[in-house]
Amino acid sequence: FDEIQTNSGKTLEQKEIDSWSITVYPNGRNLPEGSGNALQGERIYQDKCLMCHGPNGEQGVAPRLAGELGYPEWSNHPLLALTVGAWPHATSIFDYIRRAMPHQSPKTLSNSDVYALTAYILSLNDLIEKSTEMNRETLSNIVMPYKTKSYNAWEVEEQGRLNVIEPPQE
Amino acid sequence: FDEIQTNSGKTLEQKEIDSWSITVYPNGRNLPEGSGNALQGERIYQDKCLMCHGPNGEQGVAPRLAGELGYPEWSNHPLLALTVGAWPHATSIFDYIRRAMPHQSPKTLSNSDVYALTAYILSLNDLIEKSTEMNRETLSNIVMPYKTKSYNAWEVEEQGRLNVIEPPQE
Amino acid sequence: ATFLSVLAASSASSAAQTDVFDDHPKHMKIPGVASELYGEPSKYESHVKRLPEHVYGSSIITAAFTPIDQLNGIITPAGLHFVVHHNGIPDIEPSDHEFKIHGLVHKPLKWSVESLLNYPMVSRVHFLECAGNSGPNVIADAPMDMTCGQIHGQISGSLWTGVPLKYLLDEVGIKPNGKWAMCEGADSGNHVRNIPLQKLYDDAIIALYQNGERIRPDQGYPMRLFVPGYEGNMNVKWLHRMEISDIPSQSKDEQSLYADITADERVKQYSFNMEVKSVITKPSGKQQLPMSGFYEISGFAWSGRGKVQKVEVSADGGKTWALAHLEGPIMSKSLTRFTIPWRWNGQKAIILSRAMDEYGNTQPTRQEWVSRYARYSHGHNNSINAWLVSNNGRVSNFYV
Amino acid sequence: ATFLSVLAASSASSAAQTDVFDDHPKHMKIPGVASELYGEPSKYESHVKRLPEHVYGSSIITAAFTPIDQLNGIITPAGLHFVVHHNGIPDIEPSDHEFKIHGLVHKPLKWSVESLLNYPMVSRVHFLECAGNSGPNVIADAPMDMTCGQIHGQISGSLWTGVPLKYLLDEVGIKPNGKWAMCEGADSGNHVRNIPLQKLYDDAIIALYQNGERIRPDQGYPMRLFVPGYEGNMNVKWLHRMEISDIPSQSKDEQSLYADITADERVKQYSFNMEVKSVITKPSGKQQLPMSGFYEISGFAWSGRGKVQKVEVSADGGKTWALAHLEGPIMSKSLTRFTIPWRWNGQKAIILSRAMDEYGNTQPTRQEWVSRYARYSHGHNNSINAWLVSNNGRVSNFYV
Ligand code: HEC
Ligand code: HEC
Ligand SMILES: [Ca+2]
Ligand SMILES: [Ca+2]
Ligand SMILES: [Ca+2]
Ligand SMILES: [Ca+2]
Ligand SMILES: [Ca+2]
Ligand SMILES: [Ca+2]
Ligand SMILES: [Co+2]
Ligand SMILES: [Co+2]
Repeated sequence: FDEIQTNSGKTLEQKEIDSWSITVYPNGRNLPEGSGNALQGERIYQDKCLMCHGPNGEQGVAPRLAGELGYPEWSNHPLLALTVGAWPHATSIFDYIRRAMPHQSPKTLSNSDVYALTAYILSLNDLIEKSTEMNRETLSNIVMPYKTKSYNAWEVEEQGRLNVIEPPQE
Repeated sequence: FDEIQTNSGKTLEQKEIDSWSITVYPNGRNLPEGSGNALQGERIYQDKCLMCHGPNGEQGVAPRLAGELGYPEWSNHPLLALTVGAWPHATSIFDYIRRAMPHQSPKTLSNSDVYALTAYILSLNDLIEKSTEMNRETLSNIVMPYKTKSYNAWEVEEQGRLNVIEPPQE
Repeated sequence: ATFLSVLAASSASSAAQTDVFDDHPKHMKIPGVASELYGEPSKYESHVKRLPEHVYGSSIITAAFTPIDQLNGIITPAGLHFVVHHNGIPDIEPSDHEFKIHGLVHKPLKWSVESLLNYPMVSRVHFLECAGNSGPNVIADAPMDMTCGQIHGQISGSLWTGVPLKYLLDEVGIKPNGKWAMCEGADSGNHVRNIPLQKLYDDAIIALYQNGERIRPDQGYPMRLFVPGYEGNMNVKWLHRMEISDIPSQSKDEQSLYADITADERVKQYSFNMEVKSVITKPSGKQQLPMSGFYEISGFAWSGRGKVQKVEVSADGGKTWALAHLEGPIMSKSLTRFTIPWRWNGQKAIILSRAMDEYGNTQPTRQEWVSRYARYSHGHNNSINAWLVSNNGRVSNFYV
Repeated sequence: ATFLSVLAASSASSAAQTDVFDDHPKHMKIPGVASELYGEPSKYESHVKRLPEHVYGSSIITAAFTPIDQLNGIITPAGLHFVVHHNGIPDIEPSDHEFKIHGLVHKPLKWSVESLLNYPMVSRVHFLECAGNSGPNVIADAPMDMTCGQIHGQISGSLWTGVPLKYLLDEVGIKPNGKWAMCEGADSGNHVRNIPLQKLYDDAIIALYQNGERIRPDQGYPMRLFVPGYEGNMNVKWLHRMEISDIPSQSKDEQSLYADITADERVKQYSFNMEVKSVITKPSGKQQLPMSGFYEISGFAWSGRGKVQKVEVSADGGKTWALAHLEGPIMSKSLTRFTIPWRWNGQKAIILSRAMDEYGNTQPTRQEWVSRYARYSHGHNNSINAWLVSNNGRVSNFYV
């Protein structure tokens, strides 16, 4: 009988890694080629998003894409008190639309479509002009207004440790 | 908050007890009125039991009602190595037939039918004559051949205690 | 508007899809389905079912074993708990069922299901094992090529929750000569087992819940007796009546089916405890090791008398033994999972397990066990089990 | 011959029935039915179902709560385990699924489902709680009249069995700057949560079995991540990929839905632990005590940080407290059932429970909790819960 040291994993080739690697990081790592602006995004939005997210990213049944935190005038649903306008990271908008939207037919948008939709949402939040091109470079430079108002409880409150409080003595 | 002492049981009247009390004890306690002999039993048996238990209580698909312990010539099924002939208590035959047989239509026999069928099974095992009447009195006096070859492991091996071996010290 | 209404329109959406998703399977592109209100296993696991057995060719007596080789852990899903029914599963409306205690008591009483549901309860993880479990391995002269579930599948583990009998016995008040309880079910055969009051006072419960939910019809709905560590047949399902007595009533099952016949053909009645035992579920009968290399040997041990103390495993037919890891919590009269890492070198190997309980009880060898009982007697087999791994990785039942 | 063939003939049997069976119900006279190969609950319990919730009116997002007021013990049957799916339940053929680790590792690797099933496993009883559980009680200004399951039913308990992540992380070899794992599901939204490697090395598993059987599609079949004590959303279902990184990827759910908004409107991200909490399930909202008298107060407590140390119960609105009995086994990051006997005098009563974990953490009052967060923020509510028993025995949700 042996110590436990497993070894049945099979090599994962770089080609495979590339085909699965859709996750974008807040420093812009892994953002793909492509680009788009809010004017282009607005047209796609009206075609594929407005039915759920509402005009200008508000008043839909789906989450609010614009505005500030807090109940909007038209709803007192706690989930609609939240808004993409308060997301700390702009890259997360791109990442999420690419993998998950439109809700009922995800992964059907081109990378440039996703840049354009991200640009549109940023413009709805008055963060960029409608004509500003979003791409790998420009998107990673966007600083979201709630960035400075967000904090990482794992690091701040837990000091990046599993247990801040020492386990009691037996 | 209180100690646990429950008290929501409702009184069970004697009349109700009587209506549920079908259990017969090996000393004859609770055997009902009625009587029957093996000649009568044989007729009922042929009508209602033979199809499963076979002629003379053997060679059916259902348990053997006669003979000694051990594989019979006609089967090597371990359940058919057992036999009512080796039951330590005759009252158990009455008790079981009354509550559970015939298998597919239990509780359809009169008490006298059950006495007669019990008499028939006893006669198949050469324990009584075909004409001997079984009733409350006579049935409780039957001594089964395996009575002396049976023992109660709870009393003999466990000394009537939950744990013969003392629990180990912590 | 709900999304239901826009679904049709939107599925005719753009096809200008980017290359990166080409290799992604369909299930990552099409939204999944909604949850069921009472969920079910995957359709890809539909082979994991109880294993039905036929007894006397009866369509009324039904038995079905747990496929323990397909499972892991120490809990059996209720839907796969082994069952043995001598008179089928009755359909009992809770309002049509009462629990009654009479006989040698001061106040005969009855309780509705509803009222017991408001009673104080305990929850305990316990195994339940049929006295006939593992019978094939003592009956058959040569090992039969069957799965672990087919041979040893009359064992299951559950969290049982219910009312301790002691409260109800105190409520009726037992007379001094009361020693036994005749426990009767409300099935069509009025199944009866006699149980010493000592046991009922110790740790028996009227079980109302299994694994969190109300017990199911095939486990005794609306209530069953649970006597931890005792043979399965004593855990009377559909329990409706207890008659307190000075002597046992000597029920049908106590005469033969659940008595053991000794080597000298004596009828050993009332051996209640399921003794210490263990079985390796992985790898086990009819399984196939894909290639030589690192594996985990895994199984469970239990004892009707208390906690499992240790389990040893041999991979060389019993020449050398190593202590297995016991996966906690180690609970009294409960399945206890054991595991041990093993490197299979691609050669013939014979794997065995043997357990010891907290009282020092151990498992006999098959030979020892068989010498004690009549050749056809097969209840309470707790002897050591073995599996043969052939050099092509085929696993089969084996006698050491 | 089997009995099937004689059934028809024999049911035309004698009618000379003895009087003693007159009062016996039908189910004691007619043989019952055979066992199902995969059993189901009683039809008389068909009201015990998951409680569905609608989110954004989406037919794809599905949530359904556990009816914890109808259950007992500390295990939830898999069929009633609460669920929250942002993209529905995908239909995944095991042969169509691999688990992959890449990123800051020495050897990127992948495993088939089959190969992980042969890996060493552990089995642990743990709770799983949605961060949004008990939300209604902080969102609503006045207590809503709902059942315990409707308010607090996003908590369930199971035995989870699977492969410790640490073996797989050691197999790939983590590079020195690897600190986080981006964990991705194979659902249509590729759900992502980022988790510190410390946690994955500590006690995380790739869960392959729940309550003994293979996990079901609605729990992540063929595999899910299980991070004991962490908020439900992090236990990524249908897990197919981990990318080891120096920083978290900041996924959608980490931006808003599973972040808490503080009273001063800061976005508190990455608060993983579900803190110590307790809830009385019996009696609870919308139940009815039939009459004054003896009852058991019963519920469960848990802490995402470790074991439950003690639970206190008050029946006078919090003026006096008594220590409840903890029904063992008391396991780390597991539901722990507590009970306490109670005599209800038929007058208005307010019952509360409060738990402390082994680290001394306690539950805040509702008022304390609400003061910390923005009015609409409702994740991670672990404040003390209360039920009002009116003088006619009606139980309802209450704020102290
Ligand atoms: C059929 C309805 C529907 C359509 C069409 C739709 N969405 Fe969504 N969207 C949703 C729902 C529902 C959510 C919330 C998902 C969740 O909580 O997991 C969501 C979430 C989002 C979010 C994240 C918001 C948050 O706070 O969680 C973004 C960004 C978004 N959608 C963008 C888009 C874009 C861009 C499109 C069009 C390309 C689109 N959506 C089309 C329903 C829809
Ligand atoms: C349709 C088949 C069938 C019929 C008809 C039937 N039996 Fe049985 N009998 C069985 C089966 C099956 C068992 C075993 C029951 C069990 O194991 O729980 C049995 C068991 C018994 C036993 C107990 C034997 C033992 O060792 O367990 C007796 C005694 C008995 N039957 C007597 C009778 C009598 C008397 C009749 C007719 C009035 C009868 N049976 C009709 C099938 C039948
Ligand atoms: Ca269904
Ligand atoms: Ca009725
Ligand atoms: Ca036997
Ligand atoms: Ca079915
Ligand atoms: Ca496929
Ligand atoms: Ca929140
Ligand atoms: Co068959
Ligand atoms: Co609805």
